[in-house]
Amino acid sequence: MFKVKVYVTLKQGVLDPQGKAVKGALHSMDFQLVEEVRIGKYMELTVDHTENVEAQIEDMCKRLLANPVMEEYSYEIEEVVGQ
Amino acid sequence: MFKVKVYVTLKQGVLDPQGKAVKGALHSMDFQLVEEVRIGKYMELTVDHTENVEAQIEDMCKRLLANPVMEEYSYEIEEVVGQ
Amino acid sequence: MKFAVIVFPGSNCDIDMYHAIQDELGEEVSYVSHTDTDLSAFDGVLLPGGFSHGDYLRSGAIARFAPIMTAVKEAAQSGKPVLGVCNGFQILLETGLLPGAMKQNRDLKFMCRPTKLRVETNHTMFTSLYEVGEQITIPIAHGEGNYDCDEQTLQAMKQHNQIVFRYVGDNPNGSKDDIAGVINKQGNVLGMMPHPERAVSNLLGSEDGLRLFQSILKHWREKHVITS
Amino acid sequence: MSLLLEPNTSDIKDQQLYLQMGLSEQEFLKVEEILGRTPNYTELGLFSVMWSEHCSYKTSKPVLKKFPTEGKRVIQGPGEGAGIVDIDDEQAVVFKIESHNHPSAIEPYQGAATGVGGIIRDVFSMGARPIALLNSLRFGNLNTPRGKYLFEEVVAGIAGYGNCIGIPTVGGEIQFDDCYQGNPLVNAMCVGLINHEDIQKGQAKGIGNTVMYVGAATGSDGIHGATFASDELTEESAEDRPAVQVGDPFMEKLLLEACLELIQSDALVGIQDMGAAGLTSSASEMASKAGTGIELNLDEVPQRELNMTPYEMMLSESQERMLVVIQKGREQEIIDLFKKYDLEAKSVGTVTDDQRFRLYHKGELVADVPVDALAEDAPVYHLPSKEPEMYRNMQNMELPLPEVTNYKETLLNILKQPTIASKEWVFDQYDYMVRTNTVVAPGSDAAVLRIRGTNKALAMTTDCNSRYLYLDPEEGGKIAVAEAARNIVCSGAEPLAITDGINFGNPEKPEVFWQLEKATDGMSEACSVLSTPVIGGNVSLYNETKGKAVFPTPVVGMVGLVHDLAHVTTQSFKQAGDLVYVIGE
Ligand SMILES: Nc1ncnc2c1ncn2[C@@H]1O[C@H](COP(=O)(O)OP(=O)(O)O)[C@@H](O)[C@H]1O
Repeated sequence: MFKVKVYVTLKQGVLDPQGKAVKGALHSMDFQLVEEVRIGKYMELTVDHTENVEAQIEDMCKRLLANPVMEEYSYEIEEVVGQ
Repeated sequence: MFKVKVYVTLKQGVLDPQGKAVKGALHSMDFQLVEEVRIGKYMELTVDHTENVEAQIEDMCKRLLANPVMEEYSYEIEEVVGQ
Repeated sequence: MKFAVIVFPGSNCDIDMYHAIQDELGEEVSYVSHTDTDLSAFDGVLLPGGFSHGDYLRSGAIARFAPIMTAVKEAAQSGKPVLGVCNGFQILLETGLLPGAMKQNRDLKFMCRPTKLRVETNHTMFTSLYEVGEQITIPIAHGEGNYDCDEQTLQAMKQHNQIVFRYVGDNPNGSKDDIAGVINKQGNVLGMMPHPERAVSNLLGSEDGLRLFQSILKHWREKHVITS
Repeated sequence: MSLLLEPNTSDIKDQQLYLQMGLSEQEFLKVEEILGRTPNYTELGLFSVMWSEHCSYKTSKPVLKKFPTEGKRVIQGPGEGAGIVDIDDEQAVVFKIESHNHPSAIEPYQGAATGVGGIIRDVFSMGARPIALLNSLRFGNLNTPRGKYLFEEVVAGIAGYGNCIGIPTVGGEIQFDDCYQGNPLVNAMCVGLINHEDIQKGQAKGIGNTVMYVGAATGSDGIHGATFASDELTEESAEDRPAVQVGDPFMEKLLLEACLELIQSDALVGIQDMGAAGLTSSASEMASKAGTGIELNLDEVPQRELNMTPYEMMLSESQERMLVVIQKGREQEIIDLFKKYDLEAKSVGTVTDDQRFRLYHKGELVADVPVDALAEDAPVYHLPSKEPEMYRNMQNMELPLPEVTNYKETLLNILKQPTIASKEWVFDQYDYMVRTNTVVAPGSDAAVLRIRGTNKALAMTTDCNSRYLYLDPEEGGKIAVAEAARNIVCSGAEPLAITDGINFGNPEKPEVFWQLEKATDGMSEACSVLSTPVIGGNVSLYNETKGKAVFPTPVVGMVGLVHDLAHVTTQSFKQAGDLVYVIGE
């Protein structure tokens, strides 16, 4: 089994309305130290053992998990040992 | 400056309709190897240098970034050197 | 003329679209399931609004992989009119039949209200019965209608007259360049956030949307009906 | 695993575990008497939820009995999922209101959303197509961060669920007052349309028939929700909860469409949604109403988590689930029907002839109780009532007449009150147009929806000014009904009937019980005079924080029939020069 962590973020330069709202909220709570907030998705996938896990994850990200028009992705694959 | 990565996930036992839908979609795309999907949030904060960064981040998570009734959080703080 | 209304799990404006065609336009219309694979019997394809697959992950992201989408692409390639409204527009973006992508509304809230649109071109099969620059009232109802694309795409769209509708006055959702609806280069695939099918009768507040459907019909008649 | 940790019968007695579950000493003794033995942990769970105020109406039954419930158009009064009223042409309107106050105080978005989801299931489980949603909301001070947060999130939750499932939210009302600061009220109402021939009942008839489970899998969310809703909110409430219920409107949309197809099948015997007290209440009520018994094999119940115990499964309030009874031998048809909608239908039990409620788990009988004991035989209390001193004092008070010196300023100040101000910020977030039947949108007196294919329409509204009820519950109760009726009439409709959402404080306090009695007296009188019977409703008591009750808030949801679309009238002035009249005293 693998545990895969996928991070999807908006591309640099794409305005992030949610991030802006959270930054505003943090400032109004007196967390002035926050300069910028960008909000993305974090996905945890539990995946069966297969040969070409990485290629398949890459494929999932490209086709479904991220929208290449405005998002970027990265991932980490961890092998889960035993049970 | 610090770069802070915050991960927010649903607590154990809380239904994740998004994760369920994404798993279904991955299966129908023939990614049968996916056993489970849980979807959370990933936030990147750029934060000014201050003494007690960690305490403040903890505070932000507890009060705003995560909803303690249903979510859990974790974070990593990285110091950004130079520019 | 025969229209298909594509029904995805979670579509909920399918009925509105169906009745707009049947009751107000007076043409033939059928529901077609997302699992079907053939649209050859239809002259026009309508992707309705709603929350396909709950809009989970991103609106339109999962619907895009439905079996019917291959047939939708074929219909688009063959020059048939394809109209995506709201969630239908989002699906067309995810599919790549139209350029750009959709983000959450600027104020992060769902909004439902009548909006004023300006018709930017009437050189399309969807807008020929409107005047250029005409202002029409069509309602919106969406949480993710904040249209975005890169600068290059925007310039190209402007150059090819692909921006069909813009919001007038207050831009409700923060969309780039006030864009409310765009068309593909070939001129037969239109995506728009406002709901013309909700504006086909004065009983419900406006009938400004009806001419959009009438334009499609007119174009089809000119092409297909041989008058003697 | 957790089975082993479950308390046994001597733990239950020695540690008085029933008290934590909301059963009193006497109630526990009564359970022992019914069973002729001490209940095991699972059985105790069944009794504790079914005998909670939320499910049994044990303290409110005596007052609710006074409501007029009959009328020549009433097809189904209180007792089923929702009431039904005839609107001619073999059509009927189905509606009900439901509270989700406590869940919304803990997690406002999901609490409100699942409240909407629950009331929608009540309506489509009658066989009706839901056509509209309304709500009635109460919050504390908008100028506090908590008040603002609750308000924004509740509205977003209502919007999130209704918009996604594609049922227009067409009206409601909102009031702000400090008394709701710790205990907001969130009531949701659903209106549906049905043909007479399609009306369903939630009954488990026909010995040997199959009980099937459809919809979402069961998780450990919302366990003991009904008990929780029947107690005061405390500081610990947040941590108490095992897992917050999360709504999945997409799943419910599929379930709705599938169930509306199912009701056309003659294999269907009965259908009920799993609302409060989930599997326990749906199964036991269906059997009790039909005079039968039910046997469930819990191993067949779809489960979202590993190692769930019978107790957890029976008390879970996971959303988007229904229980249906099917003619024996026709299960496969039903499985295939649901499969079309990507849903699973699973046989989980059988209708029996011995009026027992039996649960099996891993081959063992884990609960065996008389079914009526859970549903019909729940205790009923006639609580003491006492006129509050404050009320008596007020009756002797001189009426203070406010003096207005600057009319413009006073007017502007009134309009600035959040309770009075425009609610556009709220209904802008609701898709009030979807399905294109909304003839009068939010912003007028009542919402009006046309009935496609006819010249008729339905008008609907929710109303209740709880300040009046606080000052005089009886007069205030009348006023609430009368206001709703005025809104319906002003929209061009004939008032048909009401559903009521009773939201009060702790009824064990004689002053609160007195409010409850008086308010329902007033409502009953107004309903009789106006010929608008009560066809269903909901009771939410124990709305208190730190020992202080909310104002008595019996929300009235009224539906009216517009006989001709030409009668539809809206609130706004139409053109300059028109004459303005004031009618009434
Ligand atoms: N929570 C709500 N949801 C939807 N519509 C609402 C809500 N609150 C108020 N409205 C709408 O706003 C309008 C004005 O409401 P309200 O201020 O209660 O007026 P009134 O006192 O005349 O009933 C009504 O059309 C009502 O349906």
